[in-house]
Amino acid sequence: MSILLNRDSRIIVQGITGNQGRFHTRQMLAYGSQVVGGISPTKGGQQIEGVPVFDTVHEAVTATGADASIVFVPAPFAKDAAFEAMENGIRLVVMIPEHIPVQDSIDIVARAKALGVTVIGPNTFGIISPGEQTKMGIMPNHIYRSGPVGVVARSGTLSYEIAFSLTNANLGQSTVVGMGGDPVVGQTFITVLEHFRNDPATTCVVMVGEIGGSAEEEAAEYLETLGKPVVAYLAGRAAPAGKRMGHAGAIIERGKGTLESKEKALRAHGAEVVTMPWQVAEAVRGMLPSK
Amino acid sequence: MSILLNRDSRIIVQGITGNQGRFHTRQMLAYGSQVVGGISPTKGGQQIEGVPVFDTVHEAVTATGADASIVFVPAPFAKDAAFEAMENGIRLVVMIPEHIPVQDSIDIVARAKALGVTVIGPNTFGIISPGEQTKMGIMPNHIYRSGPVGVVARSGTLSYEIAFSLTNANLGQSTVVGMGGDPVVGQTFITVLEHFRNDPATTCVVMVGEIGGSAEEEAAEYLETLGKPVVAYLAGRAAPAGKRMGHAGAIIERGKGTLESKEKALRAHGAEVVTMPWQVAEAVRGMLPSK
Amino acid sequence: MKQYEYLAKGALKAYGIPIPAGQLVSTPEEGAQAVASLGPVALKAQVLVGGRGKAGGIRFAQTQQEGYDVAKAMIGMDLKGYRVDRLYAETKLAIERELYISVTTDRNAKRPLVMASLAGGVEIEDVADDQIVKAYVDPEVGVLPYFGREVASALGLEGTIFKEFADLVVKLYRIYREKDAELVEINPLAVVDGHLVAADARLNLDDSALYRHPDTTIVDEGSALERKVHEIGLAYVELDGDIAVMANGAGMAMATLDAIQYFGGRPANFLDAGGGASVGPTAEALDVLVSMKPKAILVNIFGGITRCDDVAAAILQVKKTSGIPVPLVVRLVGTNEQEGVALLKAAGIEAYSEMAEAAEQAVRLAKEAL
Amino acid sequence: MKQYEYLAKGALKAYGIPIPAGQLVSTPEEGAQAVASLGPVALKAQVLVGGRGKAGGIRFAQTQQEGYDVAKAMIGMDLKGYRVDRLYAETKLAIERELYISVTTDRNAKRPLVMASLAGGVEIEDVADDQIVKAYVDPEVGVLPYFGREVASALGLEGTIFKEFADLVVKLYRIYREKDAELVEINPLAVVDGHLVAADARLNLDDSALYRHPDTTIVDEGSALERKVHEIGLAYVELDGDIAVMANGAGMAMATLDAIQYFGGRPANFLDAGGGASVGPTAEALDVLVSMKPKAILVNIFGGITRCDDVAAAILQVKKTSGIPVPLVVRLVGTNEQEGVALLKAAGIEAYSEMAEAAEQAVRLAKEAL
Repeated sequence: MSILLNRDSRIIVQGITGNQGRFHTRQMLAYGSQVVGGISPTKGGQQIEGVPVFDTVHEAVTATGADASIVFVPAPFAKDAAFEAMENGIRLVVMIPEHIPVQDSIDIVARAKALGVTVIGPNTFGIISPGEQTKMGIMPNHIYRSGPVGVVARSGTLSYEIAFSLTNANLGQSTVVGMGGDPVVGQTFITVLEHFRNDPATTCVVMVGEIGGSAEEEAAEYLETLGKPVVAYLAGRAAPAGKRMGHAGAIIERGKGTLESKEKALRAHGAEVVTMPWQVAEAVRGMLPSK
Repeated sequence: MSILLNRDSRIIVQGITGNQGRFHTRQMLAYGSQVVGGISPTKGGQQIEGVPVFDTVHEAVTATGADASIVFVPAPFAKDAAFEAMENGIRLVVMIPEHIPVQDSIDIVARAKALGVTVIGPNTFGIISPGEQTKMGIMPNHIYRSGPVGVVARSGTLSYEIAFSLTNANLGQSTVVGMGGDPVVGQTFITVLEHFRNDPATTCVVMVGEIGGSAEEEAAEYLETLGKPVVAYLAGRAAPAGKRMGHAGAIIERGKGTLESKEKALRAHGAEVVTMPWQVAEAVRGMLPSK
Repeated sequence: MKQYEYLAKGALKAYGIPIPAGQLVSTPEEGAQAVASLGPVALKAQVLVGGRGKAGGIRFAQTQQEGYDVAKAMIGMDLKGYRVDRLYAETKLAIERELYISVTTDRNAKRPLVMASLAGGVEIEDVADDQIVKAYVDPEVGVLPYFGREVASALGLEGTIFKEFADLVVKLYRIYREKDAELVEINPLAVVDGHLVAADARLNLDDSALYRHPDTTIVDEGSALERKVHEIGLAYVELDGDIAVMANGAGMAMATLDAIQYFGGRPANFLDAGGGASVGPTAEALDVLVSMKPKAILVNIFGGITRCDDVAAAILQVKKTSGIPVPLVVRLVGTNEQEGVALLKAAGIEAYSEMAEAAEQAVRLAKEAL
Repeated sequence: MKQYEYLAKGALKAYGIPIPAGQLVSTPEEGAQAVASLGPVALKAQVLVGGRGKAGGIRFAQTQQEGYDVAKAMIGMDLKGYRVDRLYAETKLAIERELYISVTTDRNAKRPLVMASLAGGVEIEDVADDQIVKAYVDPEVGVLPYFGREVASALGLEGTIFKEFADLVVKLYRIYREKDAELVEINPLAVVDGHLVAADARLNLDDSALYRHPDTTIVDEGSALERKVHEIGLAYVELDGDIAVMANGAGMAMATLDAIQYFGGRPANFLDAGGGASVGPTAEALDVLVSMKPKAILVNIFGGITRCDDVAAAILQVKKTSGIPVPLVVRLVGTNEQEGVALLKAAGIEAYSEMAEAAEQAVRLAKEAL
């Protein structure tokens, strides 16, 4: 009924005593997430929103059997937090912070690969599995509903827009994954699509991309293997070359990363590419078997 | 008929154009080793002792299908050479140089573990499989003969002494492995004994140890699993505490690494411990089935 | 953040990579002085544009008088829209060959990438793929000397140049890694007198890592307005249209520009008000948009962390204090939508719930304003 | 190579680890001056022996006169066989608690090991295992801050001390790694005024890595003879017996000592002439042995790389130039054995082929020499 995250996932929150950590712990609990512990050095023994706080991930994992972690610490401490999670057996790490140095992300991603850890982000809104009533992230709870559409996005608010339009059109989601807006992130479209391929609850996938890099082009060929219909919407048609559009990763550099190249590649491998976000829901409806 | 090294091993020599590299390439070829290439940057295209020289391991492996490498470069360049071998697919690396910084050895050994590479040394005389007529190392060719005795040693000349006494007593060797005299080396007695355990050609094992560390103590328990008789001789009975006896690793520190502790542990798990090198051959003879 | 050539070369030098003798020139007098101390020089405009040579940004001077004249002609000139404030004077090189070398981050491989070519001196994008050696770095290993030798070998280099090149790869990677660079490039990497010299250099730093490098010279080539909004801490890019745009989230902001274009309008800017900005910064950002004197303003908010009533409050605050003398279109949905819409309505502003409708209306109003 | 306490503390300080105020004292006057500038001080003998405090190597001075008197008493004193040349004067600390922390290389695990304990102030060998926290470092990851926090947490530390301790682990590992240390230890790691201070420190460096650290202060606590042989580049350890020994290879040299002991003799030294030493150094080493005026000399060679004729030539050279006025026993087998044996025989020296016989004969001759 979901990918990567399900109702059995036992979640800890690194940086639980910060404003963001505390607020989103409350939101996650409200949504149904099984938040079993929080980390905040020298604050072990406290409770935040009823969740026990530990000094270290090691203590938290020992005490709670946690297997997933969401990281809210400031960017300069994010690499440390990610390694702490990974070296202590956490196998799903969601990295919320933005402005993490790229060299740190390179290190995190390389280590994750060596250890077989799934890293979502950095600079992501997280991951939510509506049918399992669980999430690790900062997305608003009310815009999702359970259903057959898998969503994988590079941007946050834009994916909310699209998820909400799907929900309003009665097109619920299996899992929504934010890959993150940074140049180097844990996932690629392909790695997430592979999960959707193996998820029987997902019958159709929405890709939300943008200018910069070539993640969409790389993924295009995989669509043939996916075996499920794909609707793609990419943002940045009006963006000039050489300018960073908010996301560190959203930049057309040296002629690479243009929307044209991405849309062309996706279309060539069978995706239905729409040009405006409000066209996504309609396109998805056309792909689902009518009941 | 051997462990780790056999007649099919395709060997390259890193640092082949140096005095030591050149001399021992000749010796290895004379013994029968299949030396297929040598490495010496900017000297690619030359021939040394009839062996083609390459600028890089990458080129050598591509051209020759080499799977084993012996390193003769000076100690400050040894880490680089070891990594070059390992990252290019070499799976058996013999590190001859002494005085390699311990931090470099730590890095080499950690990487070897990650990649599944067998590192012999550093500060070793190498490995020789008389029955296969092949060797990677600096040991004299004439003192070995083919037979059923596996030898694993921490020191070079002392192991020659013992191997030669075995040979003179008509007790040939399957493979002789020098672990190396440094504090951090690629092998432990246990890892080598595991290979001897699985080698049908080896019916009895000689361990040549010395003071320092606790490699012998760690190995003692494994002797129960080995399932083959073991003769152990350890050097350093007369060595005072706190002094480094030539080998960087041969030092009794803070009460650890004494001969008494090692011999006691080995005896407790069934090894026949002799106190002088000339007693080894006699003890081995007593263990082999009389023909 | 891109660094000027002279800063990039300073970094190379600090890591032991040979660069030509050179000095900064900010006045014609310094142009003459540069020739006096360096001999015949190349005078290179210190601006962050590609193809600088072809655009007239590199000239030569043999004599002190020429140094004065060329510097006088170049300082203050416009190069592809950028004003030239400084020149970098460098000993003229007798170049035998031009190679190429760079270290950058490969986004798909998620690791560092060393690129090298014997075809230096032109933009690497214009070099055929089969003339480029690409070598990915395992970040758990880094770049050891053998890695440099492998690149030198793949290029077919020999002798002294082989060794110098291999050594240079190690140093360039250290710069990339230790300075948190996005790109460090030497192009051309010249062979002069049988030795390698970095004839030109680029160094782009990771903005997110600047906190680790407090001594970095901050280079912001943006417009005055861009710099101002960057100081508020928001992402902002100036465009050439007439509809000012504010949205929350980078993707939403891009999509909003796309929507304006879709309906035939021209966006004036990219502005990401952030995923959870509060009243203050939102009002500040809106103030900037008003100051641009656009034909219309479009505010597109999907309230997730951002609360719609906060956005409404920010709009009303700007309306009250500075005034909003141009047509304003607001799209407001999500968290606390009802409260936000009600606040606006009470002030006579009708909020849209559909992004498409709001974008279309903004384009219509901008056209009417002509 | 062990570093004196004051050098170890200098390293700690350079990495931002708090140490007490202190200064070197080489004269009684400087002892007085130390009290003048630091107030009441501990005066600590700078020698490389353990249990220095119990042996009288640490004394206190409240006044300048005491500083003078104590320094006078301590400088030149003998401490477990070592002459005290220098003292390190340190502000006397009001210690609340004593912890322990060290980073060393674990030979079996083949990786760095951090050891910590709440039971500081005594030798770590004397602390029960269950009072020691051991944490192995993955060399591919190194020590990130979380690692320090895990050690602090395992010790049960809290608040400020937790944070300071966690931070200190990171710094100590950096010293270990960047200085190529075999051991860096703070014991006791004192709590003073609620903060951590390194009250005593040990730093042992890796001899093999000294080439990477050209600024290192070289400390050789060996005897004059040991230093002399180290300068030839050979491994040498002075022992208290009367039979001088030379062998090739460290293991062979150790075994030769063992053999002498086995037959009831007492070896005077450990000397590894190397696996492939040539005539020159072998002769130099033999010269040293002769200079020790032993009761007998035993040369034990298994020629592998070492050629027996080279060894014979070296022996004959020493015999000819300096003379060998004590009984000499040579055991010579292996590469070029016949040539070597013949050379010796021509000079009237009978070579043994069995190590046991040679050792027994050397012991016999030494006893006869009494």
